[in-house]
Amino acid sequence: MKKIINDPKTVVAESLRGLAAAHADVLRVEDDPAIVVRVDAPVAGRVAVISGGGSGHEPLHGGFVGHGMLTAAVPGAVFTSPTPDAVEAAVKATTGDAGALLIVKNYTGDVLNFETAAELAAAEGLDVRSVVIDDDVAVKDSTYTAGRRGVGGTVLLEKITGAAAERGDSLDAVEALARKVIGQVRSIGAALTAPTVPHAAEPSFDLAEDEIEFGIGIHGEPGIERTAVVTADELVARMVEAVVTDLPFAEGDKVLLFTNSMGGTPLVELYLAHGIAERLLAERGIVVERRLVGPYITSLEMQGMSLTLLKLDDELTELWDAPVNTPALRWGV
Amino acid sequence: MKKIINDPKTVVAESLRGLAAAHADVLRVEDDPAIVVRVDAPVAGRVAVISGGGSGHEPLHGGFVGHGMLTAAVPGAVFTSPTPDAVEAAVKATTGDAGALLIVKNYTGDVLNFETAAELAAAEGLDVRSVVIDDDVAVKDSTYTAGRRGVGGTVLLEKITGAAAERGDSLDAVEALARKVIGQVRSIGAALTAPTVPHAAEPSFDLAEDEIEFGIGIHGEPGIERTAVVTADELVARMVEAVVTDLPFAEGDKVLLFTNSMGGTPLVELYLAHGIAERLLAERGIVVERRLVGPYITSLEMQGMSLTLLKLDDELTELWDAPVNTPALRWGV
Amino acid sequence: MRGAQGETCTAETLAAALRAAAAVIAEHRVELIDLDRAIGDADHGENMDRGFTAIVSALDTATPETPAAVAKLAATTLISKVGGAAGPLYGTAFLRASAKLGDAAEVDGRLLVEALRAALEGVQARGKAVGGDATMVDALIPAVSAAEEAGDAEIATILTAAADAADKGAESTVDLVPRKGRASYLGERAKGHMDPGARSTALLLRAFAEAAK
Amino acid sequence: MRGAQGETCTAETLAAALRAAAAVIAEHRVELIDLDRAIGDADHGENMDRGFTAIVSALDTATPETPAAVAKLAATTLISKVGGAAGPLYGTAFLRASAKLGDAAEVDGRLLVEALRAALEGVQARGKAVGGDATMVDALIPAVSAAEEAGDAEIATILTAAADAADKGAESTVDLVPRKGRASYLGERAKGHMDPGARSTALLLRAFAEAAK
Ligand SMILES: Nc1ncnc2c1ncn2[C@@H]1O[C@H](COP(=O)(O)OP(=O)(O)O)[C@@H](O)[C@H]1O
Ligand SMILES: Nc1ncnc2c1ncn2[C@@H]1O[C@H](COP(=O)(O)OP(=O)(O)O)[C@@H](O)[C@H]1O
Ligand SMILES: [Mg+2]
Ligand SMILES: [Mg+2]
Ligand SMILES: [Mg+2]
Ligand SMILES: [Mg+2]
Repeated sequence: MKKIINDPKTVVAESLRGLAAAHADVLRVEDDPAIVVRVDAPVAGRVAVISGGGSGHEPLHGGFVGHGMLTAAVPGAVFTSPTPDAVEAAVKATTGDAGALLIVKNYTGDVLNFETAAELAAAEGLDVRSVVIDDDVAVKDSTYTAGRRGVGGTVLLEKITGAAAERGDSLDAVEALARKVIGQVRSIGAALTAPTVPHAAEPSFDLAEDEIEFGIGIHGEPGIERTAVVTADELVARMVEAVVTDLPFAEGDKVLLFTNSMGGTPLVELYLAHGIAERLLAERGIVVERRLVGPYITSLEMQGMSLTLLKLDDELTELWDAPVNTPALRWGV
Repeated sequence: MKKIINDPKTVVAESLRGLAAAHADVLRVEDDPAIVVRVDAPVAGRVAVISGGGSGHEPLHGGFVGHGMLTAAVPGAVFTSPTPDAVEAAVKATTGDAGALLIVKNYTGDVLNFETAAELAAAEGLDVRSVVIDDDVAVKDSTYTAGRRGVGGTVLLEKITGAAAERGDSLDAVEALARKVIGQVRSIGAALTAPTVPHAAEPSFDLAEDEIEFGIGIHGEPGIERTAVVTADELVARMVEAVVTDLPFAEGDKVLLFTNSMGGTPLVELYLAHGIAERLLAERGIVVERRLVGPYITSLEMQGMSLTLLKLDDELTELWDAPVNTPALRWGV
Repeated sequence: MRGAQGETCTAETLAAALRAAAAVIAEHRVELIDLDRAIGDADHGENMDRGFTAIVSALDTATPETPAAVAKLAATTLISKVGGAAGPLYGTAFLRASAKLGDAAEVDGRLLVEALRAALEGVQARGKAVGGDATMVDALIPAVSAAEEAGDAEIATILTAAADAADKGAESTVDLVPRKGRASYLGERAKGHMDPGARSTALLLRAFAEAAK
Repeated sequence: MRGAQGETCTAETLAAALRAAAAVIAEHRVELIDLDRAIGDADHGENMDRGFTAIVSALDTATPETPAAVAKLAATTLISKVGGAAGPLYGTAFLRASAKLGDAAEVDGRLLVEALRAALEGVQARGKAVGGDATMVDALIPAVSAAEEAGDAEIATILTAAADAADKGAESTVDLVPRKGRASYLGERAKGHMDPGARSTALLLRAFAEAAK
């Protein structure tokens, strides 16, 4: 697998340099440990909203730092959650009296490292809360397992909590809002190809020319089922069914539909899939009130897509529509 | 090659349905012939800025339709320029007394089809001008050949002329501005993998695991040279050299640097490459005043990148900064 | 394109020849895509197939009364359905041929040759390619010359001579460095590959020749 | 980990054992990546290598005076350099072991066994995995039991018993359906693959055992 890199060990650091150069009006990058911080952080009187995780999912999370979304992002090595000291550095760089909310995707590594960081920050007298997002319906939930993964819903969660923080909500309020979003967002993914991590010689899994992986995560893990290639109609129908029946979403529900590319899927295909999802939801009487289409939470060059549905109410819609100014999401400013 | 499609023959039409559903606030799609039109077109007293070409380069062009950029886009079949009647339909749907500017990428097919459309529209009494963009330095220019290709510069040209039209510039002024931009924008591309068109069974070219194509276009044509895989530092240095020496760009020049993904390149790599380009330009004393980083003119799932440099002056910078509200580029609104 | 007397071409026989050509193009769709993939953008076979399939549909619903009208229907269909370089170029070829055919109900060999010459001139006027640029023109130039040399012969003989020459012309593009069309971007690297448009021109002429037998 | 008397472990011998472990991890980096690729995210070898390389660097610049201080240095280095699941889990293991070692300048077999038990308890406290979940715990549980059974033996004997048991424990994960860590997402599909963390635990214990000989 070919990559535009110099050395697998410096990929993340070098990439952050490019991010900083490209978006100096919105964010800055601090080194050692590497963190991405809103250019105007700490913002007095505002809750800091911080997320992070392994790199390779760009624009998540660094591309969502800025006005109205994340206060800071903590990038780990590719597909490896960041260490507690990096998370702690992000907390310290951005957190004032209003406190901080840590958005943690539900992976053992992320949970453990953020947990430690939260303890360290609390020990320094900072008011830090954590929420864990686990929206992937591919994984059956159970108290005996690692549980569901955090995937596409993370993008929506970061936007909505960021907007709440921006308007001045208290940490209690932002945390409660986050839990509400987590309670009503569901996702599913499918892959046509596997990603290759820079330090590995080979793709993360092998798929034949006539196979797809259904129910994949964002780290090149194989999915829950390997099936034959199907038409876009069939694939999207299966994905919609999986997501809708899980929460479940019901007739008359207002939703945000997020059609996400895993990175390597051409936009012409992604919009095609989005159109199918819109039609299938309309057939079920589910009302798509907002949509997001594009590569927002990716898995390197993986071809594939995910669908995320978030049940909306007036508050969530208003927060979704609120101004945002980040490298990857920008409106209203 | 696997794709999220139903049938190669309906890919473009189905994809446009998804585009329309996703961005109904900004644009509408008209059928038969298929065109993408600003939701509020025709805009009285404003020059219509229209572009188009083969599909498979998304978000170009349909993703750039909206306030402050394209008035209409005309999508052809994948990698096939649209027919004159489609272009004519777009002109008719959007053009009033202020006239229309057609932005044509320099490919034989695009030039011929847009030329015919312009004649047809002129015969109906509409004031239609055409400009042909040919910014790809990989191809040596000559009056005896098809000439240089239109590539990354097209995105910048569409933004800047769209902004001029939006502020009410006359057709003469918009056309002159377009020629100015074309005169001072240069690009180069490189590919790590080839795209596969939906109707073809195989990738457009074969590259070994240790090879890249330098000087590629956006249609899966092989490039001007096949070379061994190099580091990102070397690749970007070669690209910067090719672009800078062509115009040439000189010490002290203010520029817009556009680091573009060909579609399948992960953002983590693209930002890494962008960071290198920023450094190399700084070393040459070329001042990067604006930047655009992302997949904006793509070649389906091709992995690779292109670099585009546009020489800026106050007018161009102001027009670049002007508000834009399209699916793919949005700021200031 | 055997007419009632076996020596002229009517609206009906031209329409039949176009249907036959559509079948040949469909059969060679993948071959043309592959030729175009090597040095272009892998769509020539798809483009031509879309165009000729549309011509067949158009002929199913309309019944143009003169050979010129049939040629014009082919021209407008190609122009409005194909796109790319091939659409306007082949479209222009049929348009110019149609103009040359005038309102004749039956076309003899001599008029056919004039129409072929007009088609070539149309392609060159639009595309600005000359012989040796490695385009469809390299199949058309020798084809028209051969047709002219065949002179007053039967239509089938004329077209067979043209098709034979077009085959050789297409073959000749293998060794050329392209100067027009997408292949020109490749320069020397395009050597060793046949131009897809030259190949489709040869295929069309062969289909017409066979239909005329 | 042979001490001056061959029966205890000092700060120096523990540091040497960690250096030996780093070499073993580097050697098995690709193997661990491949194990993780099959059922996880293909980074375990990279993570462990990054962590143990950092431990070696840390030992190059600091000279902790007690075995506990060496273990603590390893713990903090792993926690701050590795990330992922392995960083906090192995970090906690060394941290708990360090706490158990107290300020002893020399560690005998009995104290070593207690430290191993503390490490296991730390991993389970943080990761909530039990035996049979197909994690590093499945290598650690039998290793600690075997070490306890070896009792008052020489350190090398104790660690060899632990390493042998860890090997078997790692092997046992091949047939399990994972319930913790990334492999749990795969359910039944993860069967037939060894857990990468169990394998790295076995590798570390073997490296320690060899260093103690
Ligand atoms: N300027 C030109 N003059 C004549 N023929 C041309 C010219 N440019 C391209 N062609 C012909 O068109 C063919 C390509 O057609 P096609 O693949 O359908 O269109 P595109 O190049 O737009 O993808 C070439 O093989 C060549 O024969
Ligand atoms: N909850 C847990 N308890 C014990 N060990 C675990 C747990 N979760 C994961 N592990 C171990 O961590 C290993 C994976 O480590 P690594 O690949 O470095 O981190 P990540 O899974 O974050 O990519 C697994 O093979 C397993 O042995
Ligand atoms: Mg990991
Ligand atoms: Mg084409
Ligand atoms: Mg072509
Ligand atoms: Mg892992």
